[in-house]
Amino acid sequence: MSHPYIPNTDEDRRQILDRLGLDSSDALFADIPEDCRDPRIDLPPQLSEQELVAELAGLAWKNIQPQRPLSFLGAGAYRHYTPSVVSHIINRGEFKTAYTPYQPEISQGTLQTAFEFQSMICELTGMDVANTSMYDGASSLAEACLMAASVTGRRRIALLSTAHVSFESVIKTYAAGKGYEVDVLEPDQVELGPDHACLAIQNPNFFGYFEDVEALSQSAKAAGALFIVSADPISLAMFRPPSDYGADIVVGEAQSLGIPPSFGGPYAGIFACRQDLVRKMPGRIVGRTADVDGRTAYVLTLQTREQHIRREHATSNICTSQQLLALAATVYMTTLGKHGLRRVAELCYHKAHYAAGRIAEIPGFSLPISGTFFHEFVVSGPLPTPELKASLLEKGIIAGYDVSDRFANGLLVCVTEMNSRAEVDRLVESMQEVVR
Amino acid sequence: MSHPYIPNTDEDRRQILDRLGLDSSDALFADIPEDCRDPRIDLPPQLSEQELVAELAGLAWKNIQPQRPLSFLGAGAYRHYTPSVVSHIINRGEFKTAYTPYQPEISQGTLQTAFEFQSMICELTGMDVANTSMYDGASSLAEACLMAASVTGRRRIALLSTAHVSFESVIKTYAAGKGYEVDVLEPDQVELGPDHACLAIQNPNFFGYFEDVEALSQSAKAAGALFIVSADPISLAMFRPPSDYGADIVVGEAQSLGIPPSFGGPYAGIFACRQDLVRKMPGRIVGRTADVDGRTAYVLTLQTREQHIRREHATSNICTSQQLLALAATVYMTTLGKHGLRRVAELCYHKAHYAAGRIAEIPGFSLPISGTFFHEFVVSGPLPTPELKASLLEKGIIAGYDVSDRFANGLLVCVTEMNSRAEVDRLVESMQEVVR
Amino acid sequence: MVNHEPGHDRVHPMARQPFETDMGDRLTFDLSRPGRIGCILPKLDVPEAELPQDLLRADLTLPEMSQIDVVRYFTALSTLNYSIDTGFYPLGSCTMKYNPKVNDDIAALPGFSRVHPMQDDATTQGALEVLYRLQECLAALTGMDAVCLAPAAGAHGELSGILSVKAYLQDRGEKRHKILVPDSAHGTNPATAAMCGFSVASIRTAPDGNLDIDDLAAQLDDDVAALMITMPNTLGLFEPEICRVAEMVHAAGALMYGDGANMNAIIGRARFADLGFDVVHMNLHKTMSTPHGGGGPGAGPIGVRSHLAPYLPTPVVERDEAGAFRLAAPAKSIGKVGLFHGNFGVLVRAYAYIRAHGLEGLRSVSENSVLNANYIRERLKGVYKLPYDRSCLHEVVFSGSNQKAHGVRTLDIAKRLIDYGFHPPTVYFPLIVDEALMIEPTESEGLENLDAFCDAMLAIAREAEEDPEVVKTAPHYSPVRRLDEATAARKPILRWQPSAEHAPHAKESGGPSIPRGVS
Amino acid sequence: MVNHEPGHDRVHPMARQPFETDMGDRLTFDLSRPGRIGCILPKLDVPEAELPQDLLRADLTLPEMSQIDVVRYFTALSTLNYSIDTGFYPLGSCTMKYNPKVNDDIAALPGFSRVHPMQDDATTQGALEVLYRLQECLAALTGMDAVCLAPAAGAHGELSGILSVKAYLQDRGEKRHKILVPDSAHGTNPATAAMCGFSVASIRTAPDGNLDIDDLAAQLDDDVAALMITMPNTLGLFEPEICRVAEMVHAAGALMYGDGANMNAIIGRARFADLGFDVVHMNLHKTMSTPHGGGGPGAGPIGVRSHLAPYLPTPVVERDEAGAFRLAAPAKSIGKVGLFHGNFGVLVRAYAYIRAHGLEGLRSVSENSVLNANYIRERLKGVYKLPYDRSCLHEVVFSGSNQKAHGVRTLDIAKRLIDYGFHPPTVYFPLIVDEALMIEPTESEGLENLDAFCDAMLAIAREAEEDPEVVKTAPHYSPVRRLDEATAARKPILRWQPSAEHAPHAKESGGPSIPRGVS
Ligand SMILES: Cc1ncc(COP(=O)(O)O)c(C=O)c1O
Ligand SMILES: Cc1ncc(COP(=O)(O)O)c(C=O)c1O
Repeated sequence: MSHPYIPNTDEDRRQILDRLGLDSSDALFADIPEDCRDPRIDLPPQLSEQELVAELAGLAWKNIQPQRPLSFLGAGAYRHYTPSVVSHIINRGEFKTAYTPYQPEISQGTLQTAFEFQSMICELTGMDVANTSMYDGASSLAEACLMAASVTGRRRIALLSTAHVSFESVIKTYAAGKGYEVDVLEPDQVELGPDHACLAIQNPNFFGYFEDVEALSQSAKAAGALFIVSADPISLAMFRPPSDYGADIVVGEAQSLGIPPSFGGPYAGIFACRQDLVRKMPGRIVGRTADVDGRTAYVLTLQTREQHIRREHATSNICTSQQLLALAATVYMTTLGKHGLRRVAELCYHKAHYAAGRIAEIPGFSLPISGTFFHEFVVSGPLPTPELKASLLEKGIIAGYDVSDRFANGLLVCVTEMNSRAEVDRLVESMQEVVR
Repeated sequence: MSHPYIPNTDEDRRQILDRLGLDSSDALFADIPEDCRDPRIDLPPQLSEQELVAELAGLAWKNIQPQRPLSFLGAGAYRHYTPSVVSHIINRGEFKTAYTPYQPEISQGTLQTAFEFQSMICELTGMDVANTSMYDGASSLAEACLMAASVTGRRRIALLSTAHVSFESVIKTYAAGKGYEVDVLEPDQVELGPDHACLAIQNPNFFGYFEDVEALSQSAKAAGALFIVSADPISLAMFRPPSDYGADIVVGEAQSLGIPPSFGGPYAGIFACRQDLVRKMPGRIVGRTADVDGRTAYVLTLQTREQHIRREHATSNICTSQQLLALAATVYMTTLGKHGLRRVAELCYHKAHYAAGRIAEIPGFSLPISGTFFHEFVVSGPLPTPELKASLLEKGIIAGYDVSDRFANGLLVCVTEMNSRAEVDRLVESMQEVVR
Repeated sequence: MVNHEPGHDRVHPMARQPFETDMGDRLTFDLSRPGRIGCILPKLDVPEAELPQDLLRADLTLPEMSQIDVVRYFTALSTLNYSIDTGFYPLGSCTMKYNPKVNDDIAALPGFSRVHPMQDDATTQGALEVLYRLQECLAALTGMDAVCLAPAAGAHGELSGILSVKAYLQDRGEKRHKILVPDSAHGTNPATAAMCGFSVASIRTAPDGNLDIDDLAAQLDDDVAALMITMPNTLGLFEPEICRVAEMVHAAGALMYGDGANMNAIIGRARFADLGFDVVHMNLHKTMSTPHGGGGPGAGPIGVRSHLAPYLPTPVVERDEAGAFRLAAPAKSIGKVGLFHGNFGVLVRAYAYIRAHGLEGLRSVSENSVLNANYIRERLKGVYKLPYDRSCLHEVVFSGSNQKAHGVRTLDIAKRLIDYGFHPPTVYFPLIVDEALMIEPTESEGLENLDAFCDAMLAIAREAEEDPEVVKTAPHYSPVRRLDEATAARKPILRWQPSAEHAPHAKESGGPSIPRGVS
Repeated sequence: MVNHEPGHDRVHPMARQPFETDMGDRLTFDLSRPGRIGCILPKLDVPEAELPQDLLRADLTLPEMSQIDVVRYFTALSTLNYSIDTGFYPLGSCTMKYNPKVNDDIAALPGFSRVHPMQDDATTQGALEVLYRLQECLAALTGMDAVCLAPAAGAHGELSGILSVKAYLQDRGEKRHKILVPDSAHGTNPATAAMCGFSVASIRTAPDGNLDIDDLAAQLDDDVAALMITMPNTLGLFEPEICRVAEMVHAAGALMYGDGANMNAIIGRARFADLGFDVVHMNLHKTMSTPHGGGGPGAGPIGVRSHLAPYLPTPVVERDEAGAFRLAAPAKSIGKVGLFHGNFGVLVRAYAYIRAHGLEGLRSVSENSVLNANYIRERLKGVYKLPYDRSCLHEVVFSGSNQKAHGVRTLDIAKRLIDYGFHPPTVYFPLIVDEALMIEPTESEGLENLDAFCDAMLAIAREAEEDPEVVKTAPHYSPVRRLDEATAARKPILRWQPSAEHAPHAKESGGPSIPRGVS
C-alpha cells in the first residue's frame, strides 16, 4: 500500500525507474558522500491518522485554555470573538493551498483580497500605503526602524520604554545586524539627537494607556527623525489614527482582527507608511491594473524593492509572510464592517473601564497609572503579583500579566467583548476573596 | 443596523414600499384574519453570535461524549474514525448550500457524486441498482417492506425478531398506513404463507451475529416473498454481499461510513435492489447521459416513480432525503478505498473477538450466543445490566446497550477500530473490579 | 454551438470553455490505481481471531486513490454546483435562504456530534435540552400544544401527521377514507395521503388563487378524514377564508392538516393553531435555514393540538419535575418513524437560527421575504403574465405563456437564467399554472440582487421576442449544457461499470416540462 | 482575443468566458450599503464609561455588508486562485506538496488555538511539549545539537542563523565582514547577509552545476564569516564535494550556513550536521507540508551545532529534570526575533506531518520527489534544453532557450501552461540559467499527473514552433489574462479610493522576465 500522501505505487516507481534506466532509486542519491548517506535517525514511530488525532488531542488537553477558565490576559494578544465566516473562508483550499501570487492570471483571489487588506489598513491607520503583511507586530516594528535608518541615513533607534516587552528585544536583534544603537527612553524624557533615525512608540502602550502623542511626534519631527507608531487595529476603530498626529510609519499586530491566540502565532504584522516612503518599504505590495482585455486585475508590484530581484540591495530579506492571516483579518473587518469594528472597540473600552473601576474599589487595590486606557490597564494589589495570579488561577481565572517589574505588585488586566459583566464581577469577587 | 442575515436596510425597504405604492408592509399581510394576526409569541431573546456559541457550547458540555469516557456502545450507530478530508469536502459551500439537482446543468457536483454513491453501494451490496439515499436505515427498511407489498400485491410483512429494536416499530408505523400486518418471527421458526410480501432480516443482526441466511432466503423464495436484508456497510467490506444469498432488496444505515453519531442523525438510508424492481423503488435515482455537446453528464432519472410527477400514484412520498450524508459516505469510501474499508472491517472483527474472549474469561461472565459476530456481541454477567452499566460509567466507561429483555443480564458490547487494546483491557479490568 | 453573449455583463460564474475535460467521464473508479489509499489506518494491536472463511467475500471493487486525488476530485466537482454561497437561488417553495456558517460550527461541536443516540438520558441532558427548547419554540411559533421533532423532512412530517390523524380517527371509531387536497398542492401531499391508505380528492383553486369554497363544500362529506392545505399556498397566497374553511372542515368531523413548508412568509405573524389547524408540519431546512445539502438532510417536525398529542411519533422530549429531560413515547404513539430521534444535527442548527433572531428578527424575516417577492412581482408583471394579480406573500408565481407565443418555453427561460448567473426559479409547478415560474427570493437577498435578477428576466423576455433561438438553446455557459434526459430514462445507466459504455451522445436538447425545484 | 484550443483536452478548470463580470472592479467598499453588518454583536452589559472626546476618531471608512454577501464575495474570489487542491503546482523551490487536511484540524483544536502565548508555562505544558518534540525531531533529521522554532519563515530563519553566526564570531573577537553566496542562491540569502551587515561575495557555479571550488578557494579569506549554501542547490543538484567544501570553509575560520529550503530532496537520507554545516534553516511550509496560504504563514526553524547553541534566538523550549517544559532564553541569545514564540499553528502541523510518516515515510518522501523530478527530466530533455545534463534531486531546471529561437520566451511557456490546466513552474530563477524553467513536482503527484504535465510541455514546445502566437498571447482561458504590470509599477494604485480611477486599459501584454515563484 502507498502512503496516503505519496501516490506513486510500486508499479509507478518501477515504470519511472525503467524510464530512467535504473534498477533502484539509490543511484539518484549517489552524490551524497557515502559516509553521510542514510544515517541512523531516531524518530518516533509513524501514527495512523486516527492515532495522530488522539495523540495531539491528548497534548491539547494538557493546556489550560482561556475559554474556561475565564481569562483577562492580553499583553499583546487579544481574545476577540471571531465570526464563524472567517474560518470558513480561510479554510477554502483555493486560498489555503495557493502560494505567493507570482502568476497573477490564476491568483486573483489572493491578490484582490490582499489589495482589500492594504486598503482597509490604510483606512484604519490613516496612512497612504500598506503592504500585504509582515511576520508579526514586533518584527514589523523592527523592520520599520531599519527602514527609518535607511531613509534617514542615521544609525540610532529610539524606542519608548512603555512599548511591549518584546519590542525592545526584537528591535535590538534586528539592529545588531547593521550595528545600529537602540536607545530606550522614558516617555517624559525623550530627547533625540541628530543621529536618531526614528522614535518608535506604541499607542495605546503596553499598559493600555495613551501616550502624549502630539509631544512625542513633535520631538521626532524636531530631530528630523521618523515617527513610528505601533497601534492595535481594534483601537483604531475608535481612536484617532496615527496619521492624525504625524506618524510616518504605522505598524501593528493584526492578531486582534479575528486571529486566534494560538500560543503566539501565526499572526500578521501590519505595515503602513506615507506615500513618499513606499519604495523603501519592506514586504509585498499589490497594485491595481488591467489585463490585455481591459479587465481590472491585481498584481504584485514595486517588486524592485524585493530580494528576489534586488538580492543584497533589497529593502528587506522578507519573502514568505503571513498572507492567510491577512486574509483572515480582511474577512473579519469586512464581516464586522464600519459599525461592527467600532462597536467591538467600544465594548472593550466600556468593559475595561467597568472592570478597572470595580477593582479599584477593592480595599488594597489601586490603579497606579491615570489617564485613558484601552483593552487593558494596570492594577496594583496588596499581594505580590505571582501570589495573586496563582490564587486566582486556582479559582479558574487567568488574571492577567505580571508587570511587577514596572509597578509594585502590578498586574496588567485585559477586558474585551469576550468578558461578560458576570465574568468581570467574578474576577472582582475572587480578588476580594483572595485578599480578604 | 440590519440583521446580518437580512441585507435590506431601511432605505432598501423604503424603496421597495415606494415601488409597491405602500406606506408599510402591513398591507401585504392583510389576508391574515385580523384576530389571528400578530399574536403574542413568547420566544427566548435574541443572542449575538458570540453569546449563541457560548450558550450552545454550554449545552454541548452537559453531554457525556463517548470519546472520553471510553465507549463500547453500538446498537445501530457505530464509532468509526472519519478521515479529516470528509468534513473538509462536505463543508464546501457549493455542496452544502445547493438543493436537489433539478437543474442538471449547474448541479453536476451533486449529481456525479450521487452516481458515485449509487455505484459504490451497488458494489458493496452486490445489487444492481441503488438510490441516492433514504432518511435512515430504519425508514429505508420500512419502505422496502411497503415496496415488497406493492411488488407482490400481498399485505403481510415478516420480520425477524433479531433485527434492530427500532425496526419493528418503524415498520409497524409505516405499515399502519395501508393496514398491512406485521409478523415478528424467531429466526428458527420462520414460516411464511402465500400472503407474505417479504421476509426482512438484519445480517449481522442487532446482536452482531450472522443469521442462517441461506435457509432464510430459501423460506422467502419458497413462499414467493421478497427477501429483504438490512446490512451494515462496513460488514459488507469483509463479508459476503446479500446478493450472494438471494436478497431482492438490500437496505442499511450509511452512518458507519464516516458519519458522526450526532445523537442519532442526520444519517442516511441505503436502498438497493434488483434491476427488475427499479421502477418500484422509492427515492431519487441518478442516471448517466450526455449533453447536447456530447459531454458525459448526470441527471435525475426514472422520476415517473416520484411524488412531484406521480403525486398519489408515486412509489413513496419521499422528497428531500439525506444527500449530504450520502456524499460524506462517498468521500469516506473513496478515501479508505477497497483496502481501507476491508481493513476497518477486519480491525473491528479482530478487536471485538479479542474483547469477547477476554470478557468471557471473567468469572461470572459468558457469551450467551455462539457463532460468528461482527461489530458487537452479547455478554451475560453476574449483575443486573443497569447496575453493571452504572458502575462502569462511574469508571468512565460507556459499556454498551442493555439487552436484558432478551438475554439474562445481557449487555450488547461494540468494539471498533476506535478502541485500542488498552481500552479493551481497561474495560475488562473494570468489569473484574465491579463484580469482585 | 451557439455562443451568444447575454446583453448584460453578468454571466454565470461557473461558465466554462466548451471543450474542456469531460469531467463526467472519469469517476473515482476510473481514476483508481491499485495500491493507493487515502488514509493511514491503525495497525492491529490484538491477536488475530480466526476468520469464518465461508462468510467472507471474495473481492470488493472500490476505488483506490491517494488523499490529494480525493481532495482534488471532490473539490473540482463541487465547483460544478450552483449554491446559495455562490449566487441568488430563487427556487420557489424551497426557501433558499442564507445558511449561517456558525450553525454548522455549533452542530459540529464534539459535545453534540459525538454523542451517541443510545446513551442513557442522564448522560445526554445537554442534547435533550436543546431538543426540548426547540419543541417549545416551535410550539410557540405555531401555537400548537405539542411538537415532535423526529421526522427527517417535510414529507416525513406529513407521513407522521397524517398517520397521527388516522390513529386518532380510528381510536374514535371513525371510518374515513378520503383526504382532500387542493389542486395547487405539493406532490408530497397527495403522495402522503395515498401512502397512509387514503384516497385523494382534489379541491379546485378559484380564479383568485384562493380555495374554491364551493368545491370544498361539495366534497366535504363524512368520508373525509382531513383537508391538507398549505399556508400560504404554493401560489404564495394566503387563504383569507382560512378560519371559515377550518370551521367547515371541523363541522364535517374532519381535521385540518397544515403544510407549513411556506412558513417563512408568516413566521412571527400568524400561528397555525389560531388559524384552525389541528396538525402542521414545518420544513426546518427551509424556514430555519439549515443547509439543503444538495437534497437533504432536512427536518420536518410536526406540531399538534392537544387531542392529537397522544398519537405523536416516538420519541418526544419531556422534562420531569426535577428538571431532568428524557425521551418519551406519547401514550398512544403511532410508533417510531426513524431509527433514532430525528436529524439532531439539523435540529440544533434550527434552534441556533431561532436564537439568532428572537421574535423581532423572525418577524423581520417574514417581512423582508414578502417585500422582496412583491418587489419582483411588481417589476416583472406586464412582461411576464401574472395569473393571480394580487399582492403575494413570500413567493410570486408567473406564467411564461406570453413568451410561449414566441416559441419560448418556461424551461428555456429557466435555462437562459443560468447564463445570466442565476439559479432558475421552480418551473412547471404549481401544476395549475400554465408554464409556471415560481420565484421565491427569501429575505436573504438585498434589493440590488433583486434588481439584477429582474433585469435578467426582462432581458430574457426581450430575447424571447427578438432572438428566441438563443433562449431555446440555453444554457450556453454552464459546465454542461442541456442533457438528453429521454435516453437517460429510456436506457438507464445507474451505476459505474468496469466497461461502462457511454450514453449515446445527445443530439437533441432534453427536458420535458416536469416540475423542477419543488423538493 | 485569440482563442486557440490547446491540442489536448485539459483546459484550466478556472477557464472563464471572456466577457463576464469584471470581478476586480467591485471591491467590498463598492459593494457596501450603509446600515448593513455581517455579524450580530453583544449588547453592552456594563455602564458606559465616559469617552475621551479628544482622542476619538471622526469617521472610519470600512465596508458594510451582510453575511451572505461576505460569504459570496470571498467564495467567488477563492475560485480565481489556482491551488494545490485544484491542480498540479510544480513551482520550483517551493515544494508545493499536498497539505494534509487533518493537520489543519489538529491546529484548530481549542486546546491549541485558544492557548494564549503569555500564559504561565505551567498552564501550557501540552503546547510546550509539542514544540519540544518538534525540536527533537528536527534535530534528529538535521543532526544538529539544538533547534529554535521561533523564526516565522525561511528568510527569518536565515536572519536568525546569520545573526547567531555574527554574535558567535563577535564573541570570539573575530572581525569578519563578508559572506560568500553561490550565484545560484535564492534572493533571500544575499538579502539576509546584507541585512546582517555583511558584504556579499558571489561564488561561481561550475559548468557541471556544482560549486566552482577554485573560485571558492580564491575568495575564502579571513574576512569571510560564512558560506551560505543551499543543499541541494537551486538547480536541484547535490554538491558532491560538500565535505571538502566544509573543510575548506572551516579551515578558513568561517562557518557553514545551510539553506535547508530544499530539504525535501534528502530528508531521512542525509543530515546537515554530517555534511559539515554549523547552522541550517528549514522551511517547514515546504518540507513539512504546512499550507502556503497564498504567501504564508510559514515556519523557518534553525538548527545549530553546539558551539552556536548559546546564541540561538529566544525562546527555545527546555525540559527540566521533573519533566516539565519551559520557555527559555539561551545563554548568549541574539534575542527575540518575533513577538512571541514563532508560528505555533504551523509548527503543530509540521509535527503532525512528521508523525504521519515516521522515518520510513519521510525517506519515501525524498525518494518519490526525486524519482518524479528525474522522470520529468527524462521526458522533456531534448525538447527543452537541459543546462546541466545529469540526474537531479527533487527538482529539474530547464532552459527555454530552444524555444526562444522561435520568439517564444519562458514566460510565454509558463503562461501557456495555464491554458493546459497547470500552474507554471518557477521561471527566470535560478538567475544563472538563461530562460530558466524550474520544475519541482514533489512526491505528491502520481505518475499519471507527471505524464499529463509532460504531455502539455511537449505540446507547447510544438506550438512554439508551429504556432508561436498562441503561446505568446497565452493564457487564453484564465480568469484574467496578461496584465499591464508596467503601468502598475509606474503609476501604482495601491488601495481602494472612493473615486478610484481605474487603471488605463492595457493594450500590450505585460510581464518582464523577473523571477516568479521563488518565495
Ligand atoms: C409546499 C411543500 N410541501 C412539502 C414539501 C416536502 O418537503 P420535503 O422535501 O422536506 O420532504 C415541500 C418541499 O419540497 C414543499 O415545498
Ligand atoms: C532556496 C530557498 N531559500 C530560502 C527561501 C526563503 O524562504 P521563505 O520564503 O520562507 O522566507 C526559499 C523560498 O522561497 C527558497 O526556495
